[in-house]
Amino acid sequence: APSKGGLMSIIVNDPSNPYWLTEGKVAAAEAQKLGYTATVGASKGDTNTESNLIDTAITNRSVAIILDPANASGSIGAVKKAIAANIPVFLVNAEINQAGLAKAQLVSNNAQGAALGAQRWVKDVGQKANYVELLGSPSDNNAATRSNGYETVLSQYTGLVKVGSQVANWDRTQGHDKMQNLLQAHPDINGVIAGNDEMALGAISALKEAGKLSSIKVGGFDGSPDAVAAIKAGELQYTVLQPVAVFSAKAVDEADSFLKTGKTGVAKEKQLFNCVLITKANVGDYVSAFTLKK
Amino acid sequence: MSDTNPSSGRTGLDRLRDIELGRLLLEGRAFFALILIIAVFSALSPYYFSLGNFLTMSSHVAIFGILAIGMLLVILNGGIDLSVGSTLGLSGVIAGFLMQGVTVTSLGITLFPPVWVVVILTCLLGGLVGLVNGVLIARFKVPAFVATLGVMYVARGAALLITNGLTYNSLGGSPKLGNTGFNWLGFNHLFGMPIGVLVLIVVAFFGNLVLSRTAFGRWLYASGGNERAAELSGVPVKQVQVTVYVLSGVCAALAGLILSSQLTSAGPTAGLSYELTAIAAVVIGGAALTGGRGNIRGTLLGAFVIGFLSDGLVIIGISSYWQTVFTGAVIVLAVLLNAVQYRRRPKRQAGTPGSPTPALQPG
Amino acid sequence: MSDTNPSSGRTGLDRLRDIELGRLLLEGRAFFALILIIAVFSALSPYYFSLGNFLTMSSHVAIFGILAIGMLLVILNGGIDLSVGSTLGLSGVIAGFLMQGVTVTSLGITLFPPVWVVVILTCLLGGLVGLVNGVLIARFKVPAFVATLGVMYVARGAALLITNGLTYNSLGGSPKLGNTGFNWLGFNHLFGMPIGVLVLIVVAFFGNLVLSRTAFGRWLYASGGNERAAELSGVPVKQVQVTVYVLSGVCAALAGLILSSQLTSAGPTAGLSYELTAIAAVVIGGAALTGGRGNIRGTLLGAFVIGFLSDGLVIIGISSYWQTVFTGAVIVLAVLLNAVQYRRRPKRQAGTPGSPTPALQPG
Amino acid sequence: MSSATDPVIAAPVLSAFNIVKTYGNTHALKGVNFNIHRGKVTTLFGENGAGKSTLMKILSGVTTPTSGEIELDGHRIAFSSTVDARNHGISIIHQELSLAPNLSVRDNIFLGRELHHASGVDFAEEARQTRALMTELEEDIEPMTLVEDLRLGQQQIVEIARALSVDARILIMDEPTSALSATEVEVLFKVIRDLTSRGVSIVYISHHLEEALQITDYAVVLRDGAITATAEAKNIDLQWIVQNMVGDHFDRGSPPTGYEFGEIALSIDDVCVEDTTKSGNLVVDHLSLDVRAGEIVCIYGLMGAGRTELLESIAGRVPMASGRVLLENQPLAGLSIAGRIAKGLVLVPEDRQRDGLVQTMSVGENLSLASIGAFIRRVLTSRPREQALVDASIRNVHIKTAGGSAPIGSLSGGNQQKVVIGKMLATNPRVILLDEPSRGIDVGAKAEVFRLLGEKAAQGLAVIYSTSEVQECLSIAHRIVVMRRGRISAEFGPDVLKEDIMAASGEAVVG
Ligand SMILES: Nc1ncnc2c1ncn2[C@@H]1O[C@H](COP(=O)(O)OP(=O)(O)OP(=O)(O)O)[C@@H](O)[C@H]1O
Ligand SMILES: Nc1ncnc2c1ncn2[C@@H]1O[C@H](COP(=O)(O)OP(=O)(O)OP(=O)(O)O)[C@@H](O)[C@H]1O
Ligand SMILES: O[C@@H]1[C@H](O)[C@H](O)CO[C@H]1O
Ligand SMILES: [Mg+2]
Ligand SMILES: [Mg+2]
Repeated sequence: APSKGGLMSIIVNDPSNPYWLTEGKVAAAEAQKLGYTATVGASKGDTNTESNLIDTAITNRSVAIILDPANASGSIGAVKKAIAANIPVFLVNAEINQAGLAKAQLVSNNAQGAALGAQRWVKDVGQKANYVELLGSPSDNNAATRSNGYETVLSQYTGLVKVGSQVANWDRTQGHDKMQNLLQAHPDINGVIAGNDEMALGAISALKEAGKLSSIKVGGFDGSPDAVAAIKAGELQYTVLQPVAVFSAKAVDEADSFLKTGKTGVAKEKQLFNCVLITKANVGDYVSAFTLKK
Repeated sequence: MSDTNPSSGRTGLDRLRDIELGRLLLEGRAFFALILIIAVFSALSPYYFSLGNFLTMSSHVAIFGILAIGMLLVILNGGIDLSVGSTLGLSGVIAGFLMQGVTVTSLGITLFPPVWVVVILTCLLGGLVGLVNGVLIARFKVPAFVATLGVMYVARGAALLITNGLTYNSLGGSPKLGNTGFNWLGFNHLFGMPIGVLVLIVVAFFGNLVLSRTAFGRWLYASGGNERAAELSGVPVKQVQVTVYVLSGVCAALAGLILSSQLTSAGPTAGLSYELTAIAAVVIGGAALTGGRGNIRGTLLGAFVIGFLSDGLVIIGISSYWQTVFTGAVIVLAVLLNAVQYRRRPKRQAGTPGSPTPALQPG
Repeated sequence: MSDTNPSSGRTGLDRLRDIELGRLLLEGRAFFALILIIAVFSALSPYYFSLGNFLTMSSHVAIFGILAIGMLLVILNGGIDLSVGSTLGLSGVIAGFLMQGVTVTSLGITLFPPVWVVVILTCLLGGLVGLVNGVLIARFKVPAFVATLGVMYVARGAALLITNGLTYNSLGGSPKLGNTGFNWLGFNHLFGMPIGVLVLIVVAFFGNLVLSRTAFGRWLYASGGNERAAELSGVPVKQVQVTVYVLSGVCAALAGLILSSQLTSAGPTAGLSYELTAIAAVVIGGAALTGGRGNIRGTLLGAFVIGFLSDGLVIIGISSYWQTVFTGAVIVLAVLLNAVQYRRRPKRQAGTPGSPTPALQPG
Repeated sequence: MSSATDPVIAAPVLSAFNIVKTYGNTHALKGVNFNIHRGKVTTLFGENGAGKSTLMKILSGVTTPTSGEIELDGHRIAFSSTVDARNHGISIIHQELSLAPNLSVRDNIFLGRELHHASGVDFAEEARQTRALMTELEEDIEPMTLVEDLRLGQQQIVEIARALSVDARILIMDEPTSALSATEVEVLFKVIRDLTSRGVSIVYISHHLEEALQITDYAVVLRDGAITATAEAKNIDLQWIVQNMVGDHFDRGSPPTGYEFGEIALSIDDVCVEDTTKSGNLVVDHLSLDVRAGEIVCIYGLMGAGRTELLESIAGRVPMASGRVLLENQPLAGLSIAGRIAKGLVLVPEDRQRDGLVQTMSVGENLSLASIGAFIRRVLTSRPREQALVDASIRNVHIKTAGGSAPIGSLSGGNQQKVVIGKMLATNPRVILLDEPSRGIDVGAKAEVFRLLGEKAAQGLAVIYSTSEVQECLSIAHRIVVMRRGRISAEFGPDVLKEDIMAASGEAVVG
């Protein structure tokens, strides 16, 4: 039976990645806490599936849509469609390339996070090293933002030479295989910097297999539970926690506020949430998935 | 032409009635599955059973339905086309590229082709991809599975290279440039129907006409049923083979156009793995992967079964994991039901399946 | 019986020599493609041509090679198995699940099965998935493409449901629990070879033995070549059919075990679309999708061609888009070469294709 | 023996000169001169593999000759395709049925040469013409019936109808009657006479020599890719044909004697088999039959008498509705085909291409397929043992082949049939069932097959074979059983008259 508040449709990318899984779970829990029913759909990165899910949300008379857009450009049409049906849309995690459509866009500050990670990475690896980079899916703006952020920091050190980079599509298996290939071409590297934790973890298993994990340091991004475990085990140097649990809940709160008052309660549409570094030092504060004790 | 000769003997008439009945039962079964799906979801959700939702779901079905009709032609020929998903993506990208304006560097000007030109060029491109498939298969004897698998990768790679992985966004055109109207295709309704659905209806209508009323249709069924016999009868089997892949490519391009106009954007990864859904629709619709059997009506039913099921699962809010499980189960179950039907009447195994000769279809 | 009857005439001997030569040329061709790939990339990158790199690339090939050997059995039977990628993912997940310890709630204890038990249970699971495929296909006459497509979705959904989308991470076990050794499978070397490669060699060796020297192998070739004739000759065609799918499932499970031990983690999306690569390897290796023709040696060559190419592209640092294009092009080209070969000698079309009959293979 | 110099021949409508056709190392035709006589029936006789079909394929545009020339009405011509030949008025009924099973009779007849009217294909006119053709051929087949729903004989009628519908000047019939009943053959002959009276020239090919002689005007004998004799039919007899075909006198054989039959090897007891298309209809209707070791029984019947169903149900291929079968007193119920083979009961199926041979395997692998157990050591096959078994089979059934590893497709039809028989004999059976073992094979091969069966029977094998040729009942069978509508309508000894057998089968005596 539909609850008083109505239905909130939450659309995430692909819940087979723990990051998006958490995003959906947290948002759904928050919505239920506030008296809504919630469904979590998955676009799996396909804009057509996403568009169909929006249609379904319209059919289902959703009161609001919480959306992790599949594509910065490609998701604009779907957002417009929801708005045309008078359903407010709140974007989380990724942005779209057009302002003024969504009521709010809540994303992690990827540039800040990347800078944070890169600075830490230099501390771990040192200022003179050969290194390689693993990149996320090119269709995701975050991939480029993080890579640029890394570049901005690391290029300041003349002793740091990027000898190779590969797209591993945010994926662990690809991270593993591409790392192995990179190792063949560049056996002399000292560091790996990855666009997310999954790829970093893939790289770690390849390094372990090659017996080189002790001499090559790896940095990640996301703050996933697996990455935290790897930090504890001393295999991963650090990860950059994206406050996905925070902004997912916040997006629902803003939606709730908008439905009740007509205002999100936040002045700006685009809200950046700063990332937090997790290292061996503060790993104990990690209390649940993507959540660090304050 | 589908009525029997009144002067013919009893046995002839009886057999025809038998066939007719078998066919109706079988299609009735796919139809029954569809009714069941509608009934179940209507009971589970107050929003499922409404004209609005049916139109929305139909516009989702349109994409797969158009792909599936192209796929049906290929499957009738005894082939398979794994490249349709990629062709869909590539077509959308090409349409997006053209809508952004083509800069002719030598003249230093940028041309903005009007929408109808974009549509035609995109369909031509789809046909071209199909032609590559067709030539590889008919002339170079590369097995269809392999040729279209290779083309699938190449077309996807091409789409990625053209856009450099990015998505074209402003497909709306501008009145100043005289190239508006693209989004109209995806957003508007005619006679209360989404344009995509209308395109599906038109494609299905002409597809059915071609299959049941033209020499080409007969040639297609014949070369799928017994290629050697068709060839000995003077059927240009190679041309038929090439043509079905070209048509499948054009259908994929059409689907790509509709999809990108619906989304008002065109990305290089659109249509990933849609070929599997299209094949599933054709097979649920009673066509045989061995060729020669199948028809448009069944294929449409198959597409609606898949589309109405997956949208229904979303509407009732089932988890995406379970959606995956259900999709697989329905594909197997739908075909299993057909199989059970065949088992009971093994002699007719070849006879009934969905799609008797084109002549038995209502024109 | 591969040598000729000494009393037979010249023509007979000539023909046999011809066949032998044709076969060598053909396999020589796939082999040649491999050599070409190695030569080109060695020229382009100083790192490609080294024992270390070959071993690394071989360990990547191992996953696809093992899948491809299972796929070969299915294809020899005239079938296809689209579910292997999902089965690989599901197997990894099950292995991961077992390694985490199984809590028996009624007893309130958690059991940690040793690695060998995990390996066996996982292979059993893979076999079970294959059994479902086999029964659907052999008993319920569901076309292989459809049955395995459905099972592909169901198995993937099951893997997602089991892990709830998460990835099992700590597969290392602990000495305390007596279940260490899992990572050893993926990490260690024996006789200088990665374990994955050794497993591939063992699977290939036994696969070849089964195909060329056992009754089952003969039955498989016969039922793939002409099921009705095989059945009337006393071949238990249904059992053979079920068995190939079971074996394919077991191969997928083995590949899943190796992959997750290499990654020291098991996620539910592992193996997505690997079935296409496996099929491509089998076909590049000269097997016919119509059944009855193909062998292990060719399939291995096919797997190496694909693996050495894609790793080479990565090593020389080509963009991932171009990698996609090249993969597609090589699939088509490799098979095109075979096709050209057939065309030049149309009479031999039936005779030579890569994979003569088992009796012609060296044991 | 160039036909151009033959005095009886005047103004051929088509002449072929020095036609050579080679397939790799096979010389199918070695310089053949062949004439088609205007308004006459020219019959081509020859053993399996003599090159008859190859010659006809060349004359009808299916294949091109390696060398040689064709003249049509005195003009040099070369056909580029079957359509080209058809446009020149040449139509052919292929030896192998070439119909699309998934299409209707009408669609098959007009496939590739559709009748058009303003708004596309004129289906009504096509159906009308189809009906007219069926009336001419006296068959009750609806134009819209799917070809796959027809029995083999009816399919052959459709094939004939299609060739007739072309209004050809030259009509080539390559074994048009192999699946026809006697009545249907009679109708066909009537049609042929009608056609020749209208000036149509016919080329006729058949292994039913006597039957063919009834319709022949000119006989041409082809042997080993060369013409060995031509003559006017009125001047020759069966003996002449056979002699020219096989080169020497041959004997159809006689029932083997000089030994006592053994115990009852196969006992068929009250067996019923249902028609798979119409439930309730019995194709085999409470049939009982005992066969002793060493005995040869021939089952004669018309098309559709139920012989195939009877034999296939005994072999375990199709289920029995009721009744039981005992092999050496042991019931077979519940045993699979493989189980029955292991117990010593084997079937040589009717359609060797579809049910007998694995085309992707070599001659040797086909021969050894049913007896793999015999050359397994522990778990692996033993090559020397398999080689020995294959060599022995090739010797025993006299297969002409380059060796065990030759592709099966390299053998002629008769030799392929011997491979199927050899495969089943290699299992050392107690009872062998052969469904029309002589279908489509030449007299020489037939004689060899029957001689072989006679030898095996003398060693204690029980042999049951079915045939549609009366003459073949009167060769080696000790007993002739006539089947009619699923029942045994009569049993005869070897000395019976042909006419009695045919009368019992319900067949009008032809000629
Ligand atoms: N496509 C082919 N490829 C190779 N050899 C062939 C081919 N067609 C025919 N032959 C060979 O040519 C010879 C003549 O065959 P053909 O079919 O003309 O004989 P036929 O007289 O029609 O025999 P049958 O009475 O069995 O029909 C045979 O040795 C046959 O094996
Ligand atoms: N394809 C078919 N469609 C419909 N009925 C068939 C078909 N094949 C056989 N029958 C029916 O099955 C019965 C037995 O036919 P079948 O041809 O097997 O007998 P047969 O004595 O073995 O004749 P033959 O072997 O000469 O064809 C007949 O009633 C026939 O009409
Ligand atoms: O920000 C997210 C996470 O990094 C995830 O791991 C992959 O997709 C990105 O968009
Ligand atoms: Mg012939
Ligand atoms: Mg029969």
